[in-house]
Amino acid sequence: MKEGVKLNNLEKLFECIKKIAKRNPEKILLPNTFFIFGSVKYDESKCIACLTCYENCPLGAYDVERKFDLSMIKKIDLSKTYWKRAIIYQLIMEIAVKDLEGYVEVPEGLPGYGSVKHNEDLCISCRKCVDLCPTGALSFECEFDMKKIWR
Amino acid sequence: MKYALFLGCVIPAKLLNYEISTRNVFKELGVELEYMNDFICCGFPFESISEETWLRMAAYNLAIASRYNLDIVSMCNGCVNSLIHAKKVLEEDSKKKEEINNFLKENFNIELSNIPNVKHVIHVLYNDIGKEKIREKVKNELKDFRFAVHVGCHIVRPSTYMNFDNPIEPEKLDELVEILGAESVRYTTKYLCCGNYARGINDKVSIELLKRKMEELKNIGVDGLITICPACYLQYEMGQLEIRMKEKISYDIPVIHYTQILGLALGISPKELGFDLNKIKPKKILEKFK
Amino acid sequence: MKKENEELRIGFFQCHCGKNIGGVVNVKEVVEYAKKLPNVVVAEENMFLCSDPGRNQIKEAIKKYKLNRVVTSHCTPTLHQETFRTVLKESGLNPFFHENVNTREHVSWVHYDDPKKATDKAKVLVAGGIYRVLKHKPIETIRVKVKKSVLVLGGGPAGIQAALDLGKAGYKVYLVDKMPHLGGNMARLGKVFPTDDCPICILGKKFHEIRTTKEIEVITYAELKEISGFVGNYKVKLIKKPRYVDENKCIGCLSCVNVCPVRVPKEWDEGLTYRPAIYINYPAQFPRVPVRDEKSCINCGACKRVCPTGAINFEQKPEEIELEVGAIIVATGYEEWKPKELEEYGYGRYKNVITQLELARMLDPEGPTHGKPWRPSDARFDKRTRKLIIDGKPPKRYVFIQCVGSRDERYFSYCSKICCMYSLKHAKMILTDVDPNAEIYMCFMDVRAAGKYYEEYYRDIQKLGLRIIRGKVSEIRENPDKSLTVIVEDTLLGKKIQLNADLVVLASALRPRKDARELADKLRITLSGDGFFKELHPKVGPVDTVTAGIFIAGAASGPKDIPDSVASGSAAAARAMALLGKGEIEITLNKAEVNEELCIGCGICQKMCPYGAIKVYETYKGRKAKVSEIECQGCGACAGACPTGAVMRRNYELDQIFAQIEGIIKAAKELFKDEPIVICFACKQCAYAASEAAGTSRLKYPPNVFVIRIPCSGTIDPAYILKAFKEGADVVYVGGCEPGSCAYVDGNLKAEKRVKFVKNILDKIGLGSERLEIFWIPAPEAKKFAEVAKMMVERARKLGPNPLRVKEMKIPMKITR
Amino acid sequence: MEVNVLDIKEEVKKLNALLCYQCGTCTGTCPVARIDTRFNPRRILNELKIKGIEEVLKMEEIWYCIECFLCMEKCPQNVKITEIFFKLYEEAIRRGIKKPQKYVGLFKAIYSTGISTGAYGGRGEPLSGMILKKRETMGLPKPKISQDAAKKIIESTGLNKLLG
Repeated sequence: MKEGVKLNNLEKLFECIKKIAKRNPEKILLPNTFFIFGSVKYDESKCIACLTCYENCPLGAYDVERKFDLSMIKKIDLSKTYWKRAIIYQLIMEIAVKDLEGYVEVPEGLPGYGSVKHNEDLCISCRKCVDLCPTGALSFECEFDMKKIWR
Repeated sequence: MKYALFLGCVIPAKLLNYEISTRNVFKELGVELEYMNDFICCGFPFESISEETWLRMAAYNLAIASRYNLDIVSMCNGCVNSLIHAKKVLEEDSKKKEEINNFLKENFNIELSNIPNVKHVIHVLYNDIGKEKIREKVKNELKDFRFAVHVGCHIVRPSTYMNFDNPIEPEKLDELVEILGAESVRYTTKYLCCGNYARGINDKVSIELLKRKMEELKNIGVDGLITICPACYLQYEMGQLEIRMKEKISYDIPVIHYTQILGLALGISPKELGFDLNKIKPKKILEKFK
Repeated sequence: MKKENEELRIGFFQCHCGKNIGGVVNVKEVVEYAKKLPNVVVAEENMFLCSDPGRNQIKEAIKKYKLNRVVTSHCTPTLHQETFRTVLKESGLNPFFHENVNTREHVSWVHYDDPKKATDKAKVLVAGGIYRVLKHKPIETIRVKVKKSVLVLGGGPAGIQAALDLGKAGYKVYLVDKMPHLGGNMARLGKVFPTDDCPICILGKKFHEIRTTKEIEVITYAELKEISGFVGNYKVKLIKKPRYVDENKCIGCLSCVNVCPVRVPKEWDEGLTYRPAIYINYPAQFPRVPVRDEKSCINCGACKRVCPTGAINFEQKPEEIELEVGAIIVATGYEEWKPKELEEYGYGRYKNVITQLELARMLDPEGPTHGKPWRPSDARFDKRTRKLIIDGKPPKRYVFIQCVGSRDERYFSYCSKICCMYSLKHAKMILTDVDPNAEIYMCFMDVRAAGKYYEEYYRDIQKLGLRIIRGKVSEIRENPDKSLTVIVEDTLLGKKIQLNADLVVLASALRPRKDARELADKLRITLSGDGFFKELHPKVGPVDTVTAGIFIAGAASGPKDIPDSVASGSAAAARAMALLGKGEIEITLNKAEVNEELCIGCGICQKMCPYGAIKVYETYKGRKAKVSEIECQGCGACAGACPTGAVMRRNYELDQIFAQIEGIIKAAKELFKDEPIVICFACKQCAYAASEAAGTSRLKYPPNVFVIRIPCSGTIDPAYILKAFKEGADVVYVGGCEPGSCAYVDGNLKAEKRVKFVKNILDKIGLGSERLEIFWIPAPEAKKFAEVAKMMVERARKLGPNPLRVKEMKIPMKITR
Repeated sequence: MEVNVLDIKEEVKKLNALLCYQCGTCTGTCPVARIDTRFNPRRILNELKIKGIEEVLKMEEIWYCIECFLCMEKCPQNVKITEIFFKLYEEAIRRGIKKPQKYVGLFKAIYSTGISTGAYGGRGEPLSGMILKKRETMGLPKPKISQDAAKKIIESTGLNKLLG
């Protein structure tokens, strides 16, 4: 998490909303051009852990998960994934003696395997990660969860 | 061939067998010897403790010798070493030579201009007469004899001025023994110093050096130990007697001057070679030549 | 060139190498076996394939059978791969349509006692080669224009020599020094061994040559800021620090120096003497232009007032200089270590314990006392006259201590090489010029006077009366009169000795410059374990570095004396000329390549590349990686990491390696039925070289180890390993260089991580991580290679066959426990 | 132990004493050192270099050399080891540090008779009447020795004062 980032304005805004709004846990749909509010959706099966989002997030809202989900391989449609990734997944499936389950630890400093974790509390919905994500594992949904304000 | 004989100290007093055998051998080989008179000690004993005394004494002898206009020959390794060294020093250092000359002139009214050559008996035999000529003159081949050879240190070292043979493992005396038909035995302690010079300073070393050689020679069995140096000869002969007396160990290795066996080979009688003066009798030899 | 759907026609050629291969391997059998392999049109043998008749045989076969792929089986590719690539080139084929099978170092030389198995192994390797060559693609060469100019960093003897050699050959040279003048450490030495001439006289001549060589541009008081570009076309930015004196206007009268009222310790004299705020270091310095030390200046303006030409300008600002050069020579030299950490000698605590460099300054005939040494405890600075006052007797007894910090595992494990000689030189200077009755004790462990005229020099000094004591000083104590008591064991006498000394002089280690790491990072070159710049090869590439076009000279790559420094300066200059002489360089694109169709612009390859040769750019098709083929060194670290398979290392592409694995294992399953199959991926820099060495020294290991050559262990792709297991390999291992010695910076560490990851997967999927291993096998360690091979075969036997292979095996493998 | 440093004499320097690099060839080849480990020429040279001549002159071991010149012949640095010992002897006697019995015996014989008949341990018979008689019977001439010359020479260098 990046230190020293203070979101005074955003907090003030939340305070204002709290004051005027009824306590309503519903989601609000927003227009596509609207920033600040909105949420990032993460699809682990598409992620190649290139860490572009982690490195480029201005607020440090991403954490690296050095774990590779084996069971994911079964779920992925190999014909639609990337060429070499498909080869590797295929090979793993072929040589596996046991059922593909559980997580495999990824050594530190090895990009390409594993996943990231998005911390919604820190996110300011700048969409930089979504724009930079090369695989489409991150997508942006133009809806705002009002719960966030009361959390 | 004629030489001025520098007798030295020990030989005229103690090693008459060496002197007489050399005289007779040289006569046989047609070498004339003229006894040098008015000589003194060559200075060798003082070389190590007073360079100046040594040099003056050696120079005195050289100056006396130069009167004879002959090359000097000596039977003693020490004398030869001392005189050759002095000759070298004086020839290389003209200032020193002048100084010494002044001293000699002042005190003894003699002068050194042409320094005579200094030779050992073995130099004369090996270089001047030559192996071939000796070989020709051999009348009695010394077949079946096994001799151990001990050359001595000072005839070959320091090689910077002695310049005669291989300084570490000399071999010319072996050659001279072998042309007489005898065998020169190769043995481990062949190049070991006789130890004479440790006498009076470190007797233990002297005796030990002697014993090592004698033990080996006793084991391999030889008819005699051949030397060309009075110091080595005395060390081996007297040393054996001393050990026999003190420690009751007898090696009974006859010590023989090279000129003595050379004389035998040339057909000179043992009597004329002074064999009766050898304190450890070379029985095998004497029996054969009786 | 390959046309679409062109029929692939392979020619196979087996060499006998006299009796080397033919004496063990049944060549006829191998040739017959090759004939049955797919697409093989012709299989032939030759006694000496590399000879003229051998090469002609290949050429004729290419013509006769219209071959478009060639596989040759002979010695290691290191030796003759280029030979046969040239044969293909001469026959009009792309040289990369060739594959080399190593049946000498890997077969006949190591399995000489088992001709049957050796022949089988040869067949397996040939199968791998033939399957692989089917997937080969052409690789082109390109020509790049280069700048005929060279940047020389460092103006010591090595840098000066390099600059002069290049300048006189007509190359534009920028000779840069971070000091305000040229000369380096050499200018501080007073006299230099073994000829005992004064360095200033030698340097003076060199400075004159530099002045008269138009091609050389001297830039002093400047440092490297940044560098970009690639071999032949580097763009360099320098920062020229302000010296506050206009170099063009200054006439070197030194009026300013004489008038300055400030005195501060003089760095050039190691703080033993004092200098003004505007100063020169030594009278003969080049350029003879003073420099103003802004920090100590009190801004009184006296210098400005006396300057006859108005050269002094307090307003000068740092200046940035941009240069374009074809090559760079790094000759930044060394520093003397200040042995403060070495408590037992009290340097820094006891005033009269000094280093040899400090003594050199005292003994410099141009120094403050014209070469008369003094005890620092007797010196004081007189504020009124602003002069150094030395009251006390000159030192009489000196103790020199050798190997201070050098050959010391706590500090610098290497030998500093020149300390013995300079200590001897200083002893000689004292005994001849200062005081013939001085008592100088030199406490040493070995005197290493290896060099032309050096032993003679050593003898000369011994004759002068230098007392040498074999033993390392263990303790120094200061007495009330500031003299010192030195305690040393004379190891030759076996006695402890106590010496009294007026001055203790430490022959302190030479260390790399403090900024070496920073400079290395900027230049993208590597440091060796001792912190000096690392040469490409200690024997056959002593002035080259891992980055093409950057050379090292002088003590920057390790302690060197002046003759060696000058020689290495010339060597570096010659290497630069060889590179730039033709005005253009030819580059074979046997490097990384990006398939834009597959690239998603994730940037992983960019992170992997140690050379910054691959970068992601915004294009109209989106974000795509692009390889700068000139900067790329071909390690393949990017290819191994690319998640999509877009980046490939040419000639080591995924399908090529896959084909080789398939070929080897298919054949091995047939020929090594009851034996484990072990696949080794060997980095060609180390593990493969070790396998060659194992062959050369005839070290036996089991024949069922099959080596696949890769450019760097960093090329290893998880897919390679998984593929090998898929095909039926029982054990797989990777051979890389020792950490810190990778030719491509850290490819081995990248490989280690990938291997660890795959091991984790193997554990999870039930195959077991013991089946995969990574080893560090340095090139000279033939024995280790053989031992690892033996060990892995043993392990394979213990673990039993790969589950995928069990079904195919009629008889189960022997399991030894 | 405080080291007493004195100038190494110029003569010793000339004999390359300072060039010794302590290889140990001399000690290895020395026949005395084989038997008596107290005698170690290498060590003596080292002490000479480090401590100076004064200390070395006091050492009893220096007198053990038997002057065989083997070490000098084999020395790789051309150190004139045996001759260095000679210089040490000369100096020790000159300074009156030691009066070695061996040399005293030799000196006495030469001083009084002009020759030394005592090469064997310093105890020899003089050229006595008995020997002269024997020589005569063997037909050997009587050696003519100028006794005074030896005396004169010894007195000229003052050796008689040192050893007498």
